Amino acid sequence: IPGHVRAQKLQGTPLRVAILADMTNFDPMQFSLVNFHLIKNLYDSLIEYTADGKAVPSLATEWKIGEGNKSVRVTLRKDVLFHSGAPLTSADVAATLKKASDPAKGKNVYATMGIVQDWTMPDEHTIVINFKAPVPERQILDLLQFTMPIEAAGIDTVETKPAGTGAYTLAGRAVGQSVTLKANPKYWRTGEPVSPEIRFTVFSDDAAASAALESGAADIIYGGGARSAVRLRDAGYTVTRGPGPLVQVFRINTTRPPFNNEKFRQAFNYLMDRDGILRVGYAGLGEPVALPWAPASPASNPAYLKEFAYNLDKAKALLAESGLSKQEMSNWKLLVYGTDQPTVVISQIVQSTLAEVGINIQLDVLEGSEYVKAQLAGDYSATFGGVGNVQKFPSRVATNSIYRTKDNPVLKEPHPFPDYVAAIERVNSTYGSEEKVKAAYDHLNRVLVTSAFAIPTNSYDVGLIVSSSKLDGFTPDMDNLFVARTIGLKK
Amino acid sequence: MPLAKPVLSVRDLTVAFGGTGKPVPVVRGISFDVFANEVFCIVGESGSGKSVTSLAVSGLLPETADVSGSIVIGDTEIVGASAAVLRHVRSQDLGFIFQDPATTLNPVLRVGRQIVEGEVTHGRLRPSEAQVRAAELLREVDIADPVSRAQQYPHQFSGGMRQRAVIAMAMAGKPRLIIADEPTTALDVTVQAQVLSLLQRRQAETAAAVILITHDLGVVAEIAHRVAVMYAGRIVETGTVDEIFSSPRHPYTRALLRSIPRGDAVHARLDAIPGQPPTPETLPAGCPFHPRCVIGKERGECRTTEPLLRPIGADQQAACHFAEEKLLPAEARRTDFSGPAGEKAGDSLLEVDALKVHFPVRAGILKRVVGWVRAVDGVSLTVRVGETVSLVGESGCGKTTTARTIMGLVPATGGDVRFEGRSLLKLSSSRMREARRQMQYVFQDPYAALNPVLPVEEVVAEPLRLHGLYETAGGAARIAELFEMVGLSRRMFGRYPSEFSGGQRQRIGIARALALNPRLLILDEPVSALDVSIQAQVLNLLQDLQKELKLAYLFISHNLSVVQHMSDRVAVMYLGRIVEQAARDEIYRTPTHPYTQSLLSAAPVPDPTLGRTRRRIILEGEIPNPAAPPAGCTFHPRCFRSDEHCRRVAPSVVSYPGASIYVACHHPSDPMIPSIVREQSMEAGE
Amino acid sequence: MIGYVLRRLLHLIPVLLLGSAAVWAIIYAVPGDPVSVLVGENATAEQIAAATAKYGLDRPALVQYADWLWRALHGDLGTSIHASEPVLKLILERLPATFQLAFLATIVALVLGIPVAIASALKPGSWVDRILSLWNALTLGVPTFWLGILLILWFSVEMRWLPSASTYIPLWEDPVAALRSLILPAVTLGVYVSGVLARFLRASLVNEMRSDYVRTARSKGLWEWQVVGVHILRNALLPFVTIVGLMMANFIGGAVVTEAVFTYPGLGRLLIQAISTRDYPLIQGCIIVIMVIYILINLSVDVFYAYIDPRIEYK
Amino acid sequence: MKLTFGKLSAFGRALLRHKGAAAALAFLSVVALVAAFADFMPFDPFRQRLVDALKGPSQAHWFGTDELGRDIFARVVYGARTSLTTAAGAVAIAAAVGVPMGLVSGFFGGWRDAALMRFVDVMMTLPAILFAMALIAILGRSQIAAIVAVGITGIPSFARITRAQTLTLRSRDFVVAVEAFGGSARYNMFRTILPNSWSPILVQVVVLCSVAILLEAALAFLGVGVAPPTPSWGEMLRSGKSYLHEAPYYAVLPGLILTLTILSFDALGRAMADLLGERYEIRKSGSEGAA
Ligand SMILES: Nc1ncnc2c1ncn2[C@@H]1O[C@H](COP(=O)(O)OP(=O)(O)OP(=O)(O)O)[C@@H](O)[C@H]1O
Ligand SMILES: Nc1ncnc2c1ncn2[C@@H]1O[C@H](COP(=O)(O)OP(=O)(O)OP(=O)(O)O)[C@@H](O)[C@H]1O
Ligand SMILES: [Mg+2]
Ligand SMILES: [Mg+2]
Repeated sequence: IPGHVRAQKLQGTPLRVAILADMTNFDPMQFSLVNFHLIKNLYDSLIEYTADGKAVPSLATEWKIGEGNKSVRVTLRKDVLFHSGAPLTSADVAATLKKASDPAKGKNVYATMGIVQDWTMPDEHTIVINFKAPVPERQILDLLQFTMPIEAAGIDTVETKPAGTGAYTLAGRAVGQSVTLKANPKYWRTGEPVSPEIRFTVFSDDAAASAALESGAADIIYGGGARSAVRLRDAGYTVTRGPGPLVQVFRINTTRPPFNNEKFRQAFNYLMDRDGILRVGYAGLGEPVALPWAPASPASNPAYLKEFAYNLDKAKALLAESGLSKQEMSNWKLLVYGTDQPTVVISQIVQSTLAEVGINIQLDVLEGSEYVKAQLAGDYSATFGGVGNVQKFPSRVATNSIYRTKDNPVLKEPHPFPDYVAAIERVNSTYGSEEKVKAAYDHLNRVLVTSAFAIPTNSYDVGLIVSSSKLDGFTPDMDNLFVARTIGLKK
Repeated sequence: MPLAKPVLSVRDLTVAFGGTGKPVPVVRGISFDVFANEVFCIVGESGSGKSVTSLAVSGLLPETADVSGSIVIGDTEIVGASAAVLRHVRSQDLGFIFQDPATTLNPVLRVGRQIVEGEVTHGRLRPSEAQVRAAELLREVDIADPVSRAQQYPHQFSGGMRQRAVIAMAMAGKPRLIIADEPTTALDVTVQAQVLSLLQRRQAETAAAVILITHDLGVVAEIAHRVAVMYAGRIVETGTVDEIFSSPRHPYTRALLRSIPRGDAVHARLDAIPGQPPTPETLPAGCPFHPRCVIGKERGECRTTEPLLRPIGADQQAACHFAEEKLLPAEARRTDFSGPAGEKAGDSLLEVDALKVHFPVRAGILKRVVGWVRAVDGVSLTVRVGETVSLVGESGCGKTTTARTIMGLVPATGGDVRFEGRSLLKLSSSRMREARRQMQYVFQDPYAALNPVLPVEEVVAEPLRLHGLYETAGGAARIAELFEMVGLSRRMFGRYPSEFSGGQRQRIGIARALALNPRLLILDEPVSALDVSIQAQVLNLLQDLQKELKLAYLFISHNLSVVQHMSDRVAVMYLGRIVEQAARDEIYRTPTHPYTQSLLSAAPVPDPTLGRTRRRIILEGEIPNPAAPPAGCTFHPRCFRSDEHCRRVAPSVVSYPGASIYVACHHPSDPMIPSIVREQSMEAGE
Repeated sequence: MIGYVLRRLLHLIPVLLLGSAAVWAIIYAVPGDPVSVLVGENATAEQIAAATAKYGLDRPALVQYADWLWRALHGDLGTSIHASEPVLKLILERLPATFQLAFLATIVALVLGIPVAIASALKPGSWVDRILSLWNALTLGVPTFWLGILLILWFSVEMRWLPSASTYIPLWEDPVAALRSLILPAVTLGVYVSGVLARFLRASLVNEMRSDYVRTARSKGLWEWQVVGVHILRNALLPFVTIVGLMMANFIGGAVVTEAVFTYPGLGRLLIQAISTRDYPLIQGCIIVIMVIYILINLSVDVFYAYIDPRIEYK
Repeated sequence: MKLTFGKLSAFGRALLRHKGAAAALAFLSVVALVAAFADFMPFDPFRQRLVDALKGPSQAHWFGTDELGRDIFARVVYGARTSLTTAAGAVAIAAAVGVPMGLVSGFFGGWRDAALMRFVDVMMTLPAILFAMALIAILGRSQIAAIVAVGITGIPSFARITRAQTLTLRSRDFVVAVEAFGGSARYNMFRTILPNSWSPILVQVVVLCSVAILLEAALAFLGVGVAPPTPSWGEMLRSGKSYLHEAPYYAVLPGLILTLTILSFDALGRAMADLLGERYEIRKSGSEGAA
């Protein structure tokens, strides 16, 4: 249902949104949890995905993939204005692409830009992007969906001053406390935004945000934890889950013993009590998975979940096959992100499971930046960490450190799993026939469970929305960003 | 007097402290009356129940006290009275003066306000008139500039002024009864003289009855009309002051009088009372004094029956079974004692030469030195082998500092200290350790001088161990020998200092000082913390030891009688300097320096007859701050002989040919002409 | 007096220098750095290097400290790496919240502490004293986080009267909402401190009651309320002022645990966040500010003390 | 009362007669014994049964189970071990460093004293808990780190108390006496002053035990104490706090045991201070506890 149709059933109201961390900048390319709540309200992307992964127009009215999948021709809407009042032109998109391809400024889009050779601007509202090699369609769409035009003039200051076309404009900010957005009066979507103002208030934790919602001090919690969401749902609040979850992955550093032993690693496919992990760690909000894909991903395959169900006997058999002694098997530590309560809990579950098969390990709990640093440097034997982009083109998973095919900080150079590198390559270069594509995906999946350097356990929600039942009109976003423009009071 | 109705009448007063165990009586059935216009003194050794009696009279005892008997002030019964009645009595009829003027005033309230607070509370004074009245009261107690003084806080007053303020406060409501509990014990002799004469004057002016509590028989003789002697919670003897001093009937009173050193018997050994006063918990059966009594010791009656107070003379009463018994003449019981004499002095042992000790005064942002406390400012002394040299002076004049500097405990600022001809000040620390063996120190406070966590045996052995001589000296045998020397038993070895009485501790301190076989003992007020009876024991011990071991003493004291008793030579110190130095008899017979004269005249003499006849010089003011000593002669602001010259020029030391006197004064009285002041006392004493 | 204040202010210098140097040393000893959190987990090596250079973190530690010190001397505490805002601004935004909590907690502590102390000191050893001592021990022994949890359980979860988490609402903007939000943390902190205060005040009251001047006051026939109210209380309250000041000073950075229980946005929490993100300038700034406030409060207390206690003359 | 070796047993008897102290000692002994012999008891603090997660107190699980289905009672028992050993280690460190520091600075004064006082100033101006957090950040989360961090924050209190004690004793006649007999500074500090300072130090040891337990729990509550799955009371309160709605007993029961332990140490400390005639140091060591 188009937004404006639903909007007729809703009434605008200032929205008070509780968030759990302050934003750090307004750059739409610094795509991280800390500005998830802002990006889609200050910026629009070229195209959008529906919840089931279908591409729909946004700032781009049309996109034509060129011959041999080596280019795409994008036509921009003509009635779009930046917040500054300047019209959107292909030059702005070009400037945006230029920033994205700069390693220092491209931030999270930089990796996606890897496929891009160059671009041309045939006219004010058309831009043609050329690729280095033939690229599968889905990968092209991901790029367009990821591209959120920034006004060329504002590119250098975008970190501190938003320069987008979004449904809301920045009205004010109190650092560490709140950000206020006002409806953009010249927004191009008719009937949107529904609500005239959004006020994001930073709460120091889940409990505080829940308390605010329950006491009526907030209308929406965005990005809260699963457990409190479930509790609030039981108490009559609405919980909205988006199509872009993360997948929790047990990451293994295969360069270190005992994980350089393949059988030993493979045993972990069976050692994950995925249901228990999901229930205890995430209050059951999410799905158990054996592959790093969300249901919306084209590579998703539920059969693997059955095949690699929790099974201590199979695990023991593999452990026995590994030829390692108990001593050798126990000689490592599980790195734990102490700041993130769910991973602390699920790490203990794994620890306990391992104890049952005779492997006694210790947890190495690190906080905050210390953990991130270790994780980025691959300085661990094994650790849990969420993987994003699991709803998009499968090879996007390779932007994540453990899945990276080049410069992998954990697995190091040369990549120890050439099969995996090849499988990603094959996915990246297979296009056209649906069967061929499917086969490439299947191959990748098989390689993943065999090499077993990363054992997915479950998907979980980022950007969970818990709201008062009086509100409606939530637009699901492929990346679970917060989209406010359609939200309003039920009439 | 006895015909009038008493202001205070106490009958069978018993006070016991309960606490948790069984109640311990500390005052055991005492009765006395106090009449208007008289000073009634209660004397007795520490712990005899004097303060408890006085607190009971005013109803100020803590709730743990169990009081019975009767106390009537005017027509009001105090025992069991309600709070309202007590408050009324206190506001109308009672004034109280406590021992320590430093703590009896509330530090955060203005003095004036505190003085008139009671009167204002009871509606006798309108708040608007309070200020004027406070100043008036302060003027009555001779405080200069009373108007502005009334606005000051207690810490801005000197000790003597505080006690005057307390007297003003106690007398503000013109009470019929004033209770003064050791009002001058914390003060110097000169200030004590000021305060006592003030008290006497105010008492006469208001015709109040005064109960004065003291342990100083000199003060009693000086001021009392009637006296009660307390021992172990009882009054053992009471009578007029003359009766008590001239014909004491209770053996305790007699012993007490004989145990104080007196100018008239310097060559006699002191007549100490043996043993310790009993504590309320360990009261002996029968007469509580019998274990220490010369007549009662052996008699069965004394051991079994406690004597009651009974009339002996007209006004005199005593609680002794044998009060009528004539005693041996006092002299006969005194073992003859060749006291210190100038003749025996040998080579000089210790020479102190122009010693100076200055302490920095720091102030300002960077704590810079802004001045110096001239604690010792040019002291010269010589102590010869086997002699006793005394250092006397008011509190704060630098006696302790001098002694500690000689010991090397405080660095000297200037001058020299020579021991057996060798300068001690520039010695290396190991040589200093060596030198110290010859020279030992006995401290004033027997409670603070012994390490409380060591058994006494170890306390005495410590110097030996520190010098690694324990084994050489004979180990435990040597310690036992030392114990014996000071009159203690080796059975006491394992005990800790807290298990000993003050006198015993002082003996332990002396034993420790003797451990290294020193030739010189520096005794810093060795007896001033002790009760008179114990004091006499320790003084005797010191004299015996001196004779036996050929010791030289540097004896520090502010008690002139003790000094007179002990010394060969005396040095009088004032504000860091020695103002007069001479052989004992010369200085006591013919004091030359006005300060010495004042000191001697201010000291109370335990002889009421003499007290009434002698003329006293009462010094004005108190000892100045040694950080800012007066210019010229430092004594001039208090001196009755000072003139313009004294104000400008500091006197140098003069010695008199033919006499042993050194004096630093521009106007000394000629030592060759015996001083009138003292001569009188000598006559009266004989 | 002015000299004294100046001297105390001079004392600030070594303490702050020492403190900031120690903090800097600690920062460099602590593993982890602010950049890793900032660049996110998909960052490449170049991105990390770029960010490190951008914040000047690639310079030698001493140079960084000297640079920080130089700027701090000019009133510039630097810019938060994580929030890209001036550190001072971040801190100043938190301070009102911190002061508000400290203020309310102090009031709670005084209201609970003083009467308890007086009631139990009037008759030491009585049953009133024993009961109050027990209460006192409880206030001191119950950890604030447990007490906070119990309060939340009862007032928020069970009775649903008060919010389980607190936010900062300025008292003057909406006193009711502010009090509703603050009352639980203020009580939690205040109860503990009331125990400290009551114990101290009781001890000093009992001590004063034994003083000679009290006996003197009684001997003048004053009413008991005069003796207690005018004589004893005045003396006992003097040292008490210092303790109250110390406690308030401690609230500034030290209410971390209470802030965590009630998720209250105070200075302590800011610092904890800064520590966990290794936001060096922010850590340094918070600590310096906490130290300065602590010292200033103490100084004010001492000056005030000198003002009310006639015996003290600072030169 | 001055504590001497000779009076140690008398002191012990006096403590046992003191009702509060006796009760506190009894409770602490039970906690200590249970902690010491936990290994011989029939429960396992690590054993998970996810199906039994967050079950209330029952016959099988006296204090209920936590989110991983572990027995909370078992974890409380093992938590006692963490708490007590941390406290003991921390107090040992604090005393071992603080006491000599206080002795030296009080005895010699001058620059040594000035340096110490600056150190104490800095420590005092920074809340202990923040200091401990920073230290743990350096050392990494472990029990050793907790011990060191808590121990260091306790140093100033020992240093201050010993210094004050030294200052008063320094000018006492019996100390001067030793000097007069030629005793060295060292001898005086360690053989004369220290043995006379046992009472305040001992009281402070007990006080600091309660502070250390509190601080350790507070650190764990903030998530920087000993690392999971090691049982720790503070950590249980931290986890339990997020299950207040579903499982209130989870935070309440471990908190109760923690509180009783702290109260016992406090009662013991006060009784000892009473008996020894020492001032009970009220300002603890600035842990928020605490504030
Ligand atoms: N409040 C009290 N509780 C228990 N015992 C007390 C109390 N006050 C005094 N005593 C005891 O009563 C006895 C008499 O004490 P009191 O103070 O009357 O002696 P004193 O003659 O005034 O001695 P001093 O010359 O030392 O002042 C002492 O043994 C003392 O220990
Ligand atoms: N360490 C010091 N620093 C500064 N001033 C000092 C020091 N020791 C003593 N004084 C001062 O030196 C002066 C002399 O003190 P000292 O103790 O020698 O007097 P005293 O004659 O022994 O007095 P008392 O009879 O009271 O024992 C006093 O004013 C005292 O305050
Ligand atoms: Mg007395
Ligand atoms: Mg002296």
